[in-house]
Amino acid sequence: MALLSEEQSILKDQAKAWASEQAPVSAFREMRDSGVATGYAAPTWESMVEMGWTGILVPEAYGGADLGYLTFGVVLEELGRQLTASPLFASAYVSATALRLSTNTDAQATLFPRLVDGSVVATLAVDEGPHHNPSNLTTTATSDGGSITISGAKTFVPEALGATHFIVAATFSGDVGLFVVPADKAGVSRSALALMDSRGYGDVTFDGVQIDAAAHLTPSGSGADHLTAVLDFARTGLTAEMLGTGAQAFDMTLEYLQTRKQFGKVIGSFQALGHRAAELFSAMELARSCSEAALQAIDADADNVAEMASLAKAQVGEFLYTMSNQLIQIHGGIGMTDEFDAGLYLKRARVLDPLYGNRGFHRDRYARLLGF
Amino acid sequence: MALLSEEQSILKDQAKAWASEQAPVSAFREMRDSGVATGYAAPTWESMVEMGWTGILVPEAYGGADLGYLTFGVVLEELGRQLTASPLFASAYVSATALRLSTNTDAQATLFPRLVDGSVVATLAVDEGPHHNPSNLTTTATSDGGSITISGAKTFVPEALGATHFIVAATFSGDVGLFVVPADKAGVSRSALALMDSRGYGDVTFDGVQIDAAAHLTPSGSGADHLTAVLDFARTGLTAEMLGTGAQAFDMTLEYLQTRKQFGKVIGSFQALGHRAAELFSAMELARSCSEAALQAIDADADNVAEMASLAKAQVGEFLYTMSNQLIQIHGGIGMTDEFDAGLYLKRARVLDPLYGNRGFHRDRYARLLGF
Amino acid sequence: MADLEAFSQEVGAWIDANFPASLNGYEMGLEGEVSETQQADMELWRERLAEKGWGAPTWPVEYGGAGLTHPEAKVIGRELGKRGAFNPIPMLAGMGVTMVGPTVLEYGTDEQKTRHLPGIASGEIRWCLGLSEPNAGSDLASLATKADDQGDNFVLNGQKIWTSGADISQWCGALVRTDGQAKKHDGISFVMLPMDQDGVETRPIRLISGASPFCETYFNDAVAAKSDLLGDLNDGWNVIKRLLQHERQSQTNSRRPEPEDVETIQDTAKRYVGTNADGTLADADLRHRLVQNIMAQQAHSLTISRITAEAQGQVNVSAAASILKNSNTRVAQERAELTMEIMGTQGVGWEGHQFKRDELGHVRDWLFGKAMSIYGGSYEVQNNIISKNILGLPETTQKD
Amino acid sequence: MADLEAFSQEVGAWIDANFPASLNGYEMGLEGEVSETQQADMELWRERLAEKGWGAPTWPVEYGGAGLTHPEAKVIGRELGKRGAFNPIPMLAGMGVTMVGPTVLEYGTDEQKTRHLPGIASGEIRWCLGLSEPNAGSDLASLATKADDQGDNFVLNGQKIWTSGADISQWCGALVRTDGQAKKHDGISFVMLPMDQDGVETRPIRLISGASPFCETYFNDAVAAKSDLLGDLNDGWNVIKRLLQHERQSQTNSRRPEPEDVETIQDTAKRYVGTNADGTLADADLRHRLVQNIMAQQAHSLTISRITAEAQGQVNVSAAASILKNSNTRVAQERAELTMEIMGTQGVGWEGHQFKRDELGHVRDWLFGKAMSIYGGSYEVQNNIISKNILGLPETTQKD
Repeated sequence: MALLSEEQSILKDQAKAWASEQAPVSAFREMRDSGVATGYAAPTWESMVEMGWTGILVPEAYGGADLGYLTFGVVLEELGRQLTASPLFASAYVSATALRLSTNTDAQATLFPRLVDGSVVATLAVDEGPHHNPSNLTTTATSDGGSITISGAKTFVPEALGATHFIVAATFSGDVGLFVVPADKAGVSRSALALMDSRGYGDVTFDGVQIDAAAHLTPSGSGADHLTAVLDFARTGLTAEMLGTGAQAFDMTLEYLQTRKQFGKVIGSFQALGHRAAELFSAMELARSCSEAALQAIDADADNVAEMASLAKAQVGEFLYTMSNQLIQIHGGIGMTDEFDAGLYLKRARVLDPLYGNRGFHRDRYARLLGF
Repeated sequence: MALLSEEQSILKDQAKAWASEQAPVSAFREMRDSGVATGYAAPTWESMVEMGWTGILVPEAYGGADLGYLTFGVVLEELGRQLTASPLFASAYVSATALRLSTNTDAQATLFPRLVDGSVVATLAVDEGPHHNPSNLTTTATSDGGSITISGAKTFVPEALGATHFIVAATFSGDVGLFVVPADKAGVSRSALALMDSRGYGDVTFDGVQIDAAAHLTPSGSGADHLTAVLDFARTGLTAEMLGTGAQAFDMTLEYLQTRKQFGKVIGSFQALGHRAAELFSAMELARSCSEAALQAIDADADNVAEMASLAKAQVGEFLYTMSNQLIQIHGGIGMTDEFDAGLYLKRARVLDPLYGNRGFHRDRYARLLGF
Repeated sequence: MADLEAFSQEVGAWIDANFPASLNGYEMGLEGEVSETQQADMELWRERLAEKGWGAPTWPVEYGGAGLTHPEAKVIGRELGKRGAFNPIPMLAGMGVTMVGPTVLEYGTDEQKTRHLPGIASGEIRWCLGLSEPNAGSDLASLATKADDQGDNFVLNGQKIWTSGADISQWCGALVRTDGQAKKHDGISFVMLPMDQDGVETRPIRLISGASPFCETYFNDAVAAKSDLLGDLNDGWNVIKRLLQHERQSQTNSRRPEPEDVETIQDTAKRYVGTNADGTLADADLRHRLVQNIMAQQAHSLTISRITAEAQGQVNVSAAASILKNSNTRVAQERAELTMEIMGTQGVGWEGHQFKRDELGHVRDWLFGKAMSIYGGSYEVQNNIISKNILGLPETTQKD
Repeated sequence: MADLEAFSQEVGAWIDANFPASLNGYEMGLEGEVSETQQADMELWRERLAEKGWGAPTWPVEYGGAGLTHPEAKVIGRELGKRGAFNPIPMLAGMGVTMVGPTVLEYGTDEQKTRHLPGIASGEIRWCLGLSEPNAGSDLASLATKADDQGDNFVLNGQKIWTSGADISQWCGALVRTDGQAKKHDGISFVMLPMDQDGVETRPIRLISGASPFCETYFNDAVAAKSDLLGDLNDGWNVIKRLLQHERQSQTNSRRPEPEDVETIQDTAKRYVGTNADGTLADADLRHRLVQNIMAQQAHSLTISRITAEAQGQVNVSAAASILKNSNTRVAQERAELTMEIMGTQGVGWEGHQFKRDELGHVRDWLFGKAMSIYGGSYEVQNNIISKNILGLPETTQKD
């Protein structure tokens, strides 16, 4: 871990204790098997609101604690370890970021407090096809002076089923805009998208939805830059969760290597497996450095957030890809059973990879950002 | 090995015995240290001519044995094992191929017998810059009716210093042509190109060289197709030599694993090294299949020679790349010394990779050939 | 060869005359609607094949086979394939035709052969195998299921896992410990027992990919007659080694060539990802990894061909089996990952109308395929075998 | 901090006053013309530094150091760097300042410290280390060089290898076996001996990359005084473990930041390979591998920063050293391979006018870099350490 402040350390301990006791992977499994429509257990979310995690990124003026992105990452990592399902990331991280980076102070004043108290659950709706491609949006926003009309279809929207508001990315008079659309507006329809990680994704259609001009989050400045920044912050936060998921997979594997016996020895004493564990551990440490440095770059308002976000998403993604496969492989037969947790981690890993751009997307983007 | 005919088996045994006794790697080292200008020892070459290897690809009508490409591959593999330096590949394989695929029967009648008796040593001159790029030649051939004028600069020409004739690839009236240019023609100049594998490469410049129109090897048909076929045959043959080089590196490594002791055990008993040897052996077997199948495709006049050539060059290249690195790594300190042979294999491996296109070139080409 | 050609024609004519028309295009093992006619015809077809002895054509006639040579047996397979027909018996017999039967032929008494083989050859008796245990995975010989000698019978207690088809099989071949004092490889026997008895309980295993043919099988005072001991007492390790060779043999032989009309992975990629103006895949990073996988697939196929040719048509699996198994695993698992990546979010669905059948199917196949590097000798065990048996390196960490 | 700032100014002023102008821009260790003035000034500069005790600034003043704190020593390095000046003493002393000296400070008697340390701190005495042997590579403790007790002296017989600078050193620290009966780690001692004696012969080793600083060193009845035994008799293994920690420490600290005006590898690639219309590298396959290497390099650098920050500025190399060494090796060796591939045939030259100096230099660096994964604990040994010491997995195959 990066050198944490005392505040961050306390929060980390709190998140670790809470997640492993109140929202462990067994709770996620229960939620999955019971088929909760929203893809998360309501009490889990209520506890998070109560603990104030929804305010980590919200300015103090709006009732938040304004603790920064590395701090939020500390929490996300612990949730990633337990596969805790909740709209915390979509609403209190991604949507709060969209508001933070907005020039629309009215929207901030209206929405920030409700994000904090949990009465608004917001989520970003950006993807439109099977591959992340935010520079080619087909959803349109058109203005007739007073109000704005949104039309288009979004897919792979996280927490779409539990959301009260969508933050919709759409083309807008030669630029791009982010628009806050209440889920209960006429013309908004959503349907569950059952992915293998059993969360509350959805397809969301906007059929000529009329919203107030005040819902436009980038009334001034470049909307495309706004969207890019929101995505980069989102990618970076996601790597903290992915790192936690991979770290837990590593810990499970290490414990198995230390206890499972074959041929009269614990299997971790076989050099080929011992070296594999060493390689995985090294990869994890290297990936962690990228994730934390990217979060710190945001907090420091650095000018290389885009590079760092792509670096982290690609490197953490590669670690999680390899780690989730080795989680199954080293556990052998037991790892193949649904009763054991390994499959849950593998499935989660493969859904988080394409979210906001997969490893290949970010390698390509990183190279472009470096000018080659 | 592929299932060999009796003839091929006998030739393999002959080549193996001759190379390991008469032209072993120690002879190559001696040649290197003595600084022979041509990059090969004359007696080595004379023995090869005597054994009839220069006629393996030459039709019987012109004094050859016409034994085919798989047969030549069998010999090249054994030479690759010992790093035997000679113009056999450049002259009796690549240049003989250029003649075989030529529609110019006069040139065949003149040159084939002299290739067989060793009085002509020919070599293909194609590359012009640091990267293999045969579809963008700058060397030009222009006809004024009776004779042809060649102008341009070639580099990375194998056996350029010992060659009596160059087979020059040049643009020619909207197409490409291959032209036989005697090395002693006015306007031809060559200089040694000292690469790290210590062979007789050269830069060759053609400064308005006048040759007879009869020197044009593709007077009819597509010259570009002719050049592509010659290159594909050359690439395929090269993989046989590369495979031999890699196979010898594997054998050296395996022997070291079986005999070198550390921590009271032979190092091959350490599972991490045992598994690495297993992976290298598997990679070698898979690469061998590609090389042999590509040679067989040529012999069978198959329509997928281009695909097979790129497959083999990429796969054998990848094996040799990994194997040559592991040769050093597994030998440890001793592998780093010039006194030991490992470095000779590593250096040879890295020069053969770019010859006629490196691994990346052939992966890209293979994908294009498969339509993606 | 002339004889084989005559035989081909004979076989072809028989199939034309006997293969029920309703089964044309039917694919065994795939889900889907089966009509009553088809069901009846399937049974009819099984009976006809069994009557010819073609369920296990190389077995002696007296045990339900047809006494044919291997080349002749191949002819039958080829002629069936040509006509879109198939042989349902190996699938109906579970582990019977491919593994149990050949081992009984080799190690069984005449009485055992007469009693067990015909039911397998006709496809009427399905067999499963009780080998692995929760604490004996790659280290099979450390198995703990005990068989106590009680006069005419052994009484079995213990748990088996990964018993494929245990819940629908009539018989089971089980590896049990008959001498707890001997060294671990020396106290093992191979017994056969009926599944329909009080002492046997099966519980299907749900995998990460969903439902599966695998079961946990519990023996609580399950009874195996001593007359169903296969091979000598405490010699079960040799029996099982042979049986596992039959397994590898059958895996090598059962490779069904890919139908030519299946979309290539590069075409799938172009469909989901798109192309540049020059026809290359729009995602260059993906393209780089894709071409490597296709090349590796080619190298694998060419290696099978080469090894077959080297052996002059006689596939000697033992030498190359480990190399090929690992190579096949690498290629297939990587290909499944690439296909998932190609499909993007369409490739990570679990259920629902938004996904095509092949998209959902691919997710399950990808997950199930993770077992390829685990079962039948894990990837690591194969590398141990290559290192030790092929390369002659000493193995400090493992007994065989 | 205020004190350090004052110290900085003091140091800066002293350097401005004392650093000879002729040495501006001179780079130690690089080949090239050295004028007579430069040579004389180099000696002058060494003397001035030695007088201040800045050759080994943290050592006690009585032993030739300046008795400074580590932060103060860092200030000196920084102030030198700012002015394009340098400290030649650590290089002149060979293994003296970085490894032998700190170990003598810890294990040596007062008499040994007085006798050996000042010559090191002044850069007048160069030290080499005789550790590895032809049959003791990664398994250093299996060394065979014998030291026989002959009254006041040990008499040494045996062969050392990879003794860097042995041919130009005045003294050597050698690991020798003083008890052939004890367990292998328990019969080893660390002795110091002068190189200029009949019993010592050195032979430079030619590497695959060409000439090298390494030697084979032969001891034929070479003499080491008993007063030059460092640490207790037969306790040499503990001495050497400490010494090797100093080695790792110095490797971590001596990382020179890359000058900013060096061309990036991606710019080199664009220069040799060209670009597409959209500015991307023309060779997409290469680009894919290049970006992975650059990312890995970034991850490595960020990990160094993170670990330094976590330790609150105190670099605790022991925990992370193995991870960082392997990661550095992977990145650097892959980068060297990629650079070679980028340069194409210009990247595989050995000598001659067709190649630029940096092209030929790169080939030698690439070859020499193959040693990175071998020396100082091979790649495999580092993975053993991570597996055992960090992850707590049992190690069946190696003693420490």
